[in-house]
Amino acid sequence: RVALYKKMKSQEYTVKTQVFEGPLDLLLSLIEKGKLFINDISLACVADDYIEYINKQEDFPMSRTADFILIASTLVLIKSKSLLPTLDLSSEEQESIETLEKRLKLHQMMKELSFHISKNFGKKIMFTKTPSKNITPVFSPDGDLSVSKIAEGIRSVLLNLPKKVAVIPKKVVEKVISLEEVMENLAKRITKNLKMSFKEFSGIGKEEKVNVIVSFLAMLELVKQGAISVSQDEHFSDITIESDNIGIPKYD
Amino acid sequence: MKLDSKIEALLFYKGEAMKIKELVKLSGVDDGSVENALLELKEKLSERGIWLMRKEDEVQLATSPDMSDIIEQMRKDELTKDLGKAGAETLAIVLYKGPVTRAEIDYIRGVNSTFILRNLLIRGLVEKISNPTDQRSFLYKPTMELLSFLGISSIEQLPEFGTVQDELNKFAENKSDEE
Amino acid sequence: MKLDSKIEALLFYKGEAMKIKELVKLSGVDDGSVENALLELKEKLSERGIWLMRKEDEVQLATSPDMSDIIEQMRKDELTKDLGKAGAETLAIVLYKGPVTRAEIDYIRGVNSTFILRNLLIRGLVEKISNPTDQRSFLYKPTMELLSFLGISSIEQLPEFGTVQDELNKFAENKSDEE
Repeated sequence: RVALYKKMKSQEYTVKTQVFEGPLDLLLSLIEKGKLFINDISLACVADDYIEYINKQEDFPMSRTADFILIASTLVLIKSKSLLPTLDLSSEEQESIETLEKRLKLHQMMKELSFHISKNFGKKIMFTKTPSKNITPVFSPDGDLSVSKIAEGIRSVLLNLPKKVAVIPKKVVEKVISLEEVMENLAKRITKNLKMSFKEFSGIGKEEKVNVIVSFLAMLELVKQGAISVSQDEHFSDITIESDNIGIPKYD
Repeated sequence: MKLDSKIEALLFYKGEAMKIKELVKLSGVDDGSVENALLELKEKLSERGIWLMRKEDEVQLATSPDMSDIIEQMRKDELTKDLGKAGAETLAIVLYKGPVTRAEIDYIRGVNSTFILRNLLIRGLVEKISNPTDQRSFLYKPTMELLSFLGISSIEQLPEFGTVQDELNKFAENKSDEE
Repeated sequence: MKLDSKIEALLFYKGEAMKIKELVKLSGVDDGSVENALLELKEKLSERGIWLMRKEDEVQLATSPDMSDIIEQMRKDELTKDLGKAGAETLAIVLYKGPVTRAEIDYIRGVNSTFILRNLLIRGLVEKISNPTDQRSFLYKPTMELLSFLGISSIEQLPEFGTVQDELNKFAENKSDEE
């Protein structure tokens, strides 16, 4: 898994310069670039790259950011669970992970099928008969055609015109708020689980919550890789991070 | 594909009489081969619902004469069926915004209007005229019969004519912004 | 005249898609006879220049896909053949999984599909029908026009159609995941 993770890191640059249509598109391309299958392990592998990508995007429209962040919260859950197998997930959290995997698989399937569509579309067209040019029209209104029927028709047309201004739906705003909660809650639980604080390292209180989580996951990853060692004197006190060659890792 | 099948497809697509020399040109073979293929096609169609008709140097596919009653019935159905919501909407756009292209109608309704316009044309409710600004497209406008049936002597008498015009024009302007 | 020939004539005259129940009504026989006649007609046309296309409860006659190039030469207008990535993806979902709601399309694509669906509706490649289980939403499904552009006479002819259906059914077993 560590090897995969490193491999993903090397793909980072190409991913960052690409434009993605949506979060699933981004996630799938990260997985496919690493030649991985869609499962919790590969999702954990690409979580950091995914989050880094959205952090780097400055001019996302609000509604799209929400879509990207929502998926990020699930990825963080997956990654936390993979690094900390003792972390308990609620049934709702478990379900959100399964749903993401399922959506991603469907997305991948439809994307592959869409290549057939692009390839065949307009290549061998089956044409219908050209409508006859010399049909003599016979004036035939239907029974209830009237000015009021026409007025009704035009009202229905006007009512169905697409609205030009894209207002951020309330649901999206709610989703972003709930993400905040997810992050906060998760931070508390991880801290408790390891019985330590990572205040200084992560800049808790100063940084965005999502960054705090990312920092924490990064630190755990480095511990796993044996690059650093950490120690903690008592519960909820700060952690000391030690390393011979890299010192304190700098994550944004 | 065999030549007689090729010719069948060409005649079907065209839906009206074609010169034999046009068939020769399109199929890229000589006159004799086309003549033979036409004989073969006539033979193959002899027991079917479609016939091959020939008049001098022109050929055409047509429904067989025994079918005239049932086709008359079908035509009657086309002329009398309920216009429905799609019909009322399309007719309303032609009335309020005509002369108007099919593309504009489609854009305003957000769906394709090809088939409903075809029906409105054969029912004499709308007519199409050539588009002075684009040779390839047509403009649709209400027929005189429709206006007199509705009892309006000028389009401006339609309910809320001014406001509807404004809204439709505003929408059409947004279109050019988007593109 | 035999029923399959009658139906052929009706479809030829109409020149566009017809509902099977319309054929039943016009020919004055029962559904089963029309279904059998359609099978017979399809069989008879199998080696011809004209094919029978079918989509759910609709049928139409169209030229064989092999005639595509030659007929395009006959046409004066240029056909729009560009779908774009979003268009192709949305069509794949509508074709392999349809009828689907916009919410389901968004769920699979991970982005809002309002604009692309509107575009496909205007082009006549998808159609929307009201959703029997939810009055406020619509179901999107492929049109006969879409099958024509893909050169297939029925949806089952799509590449990998059967296997994809099996896989989708497997997914649908935990349907409760979908919101």
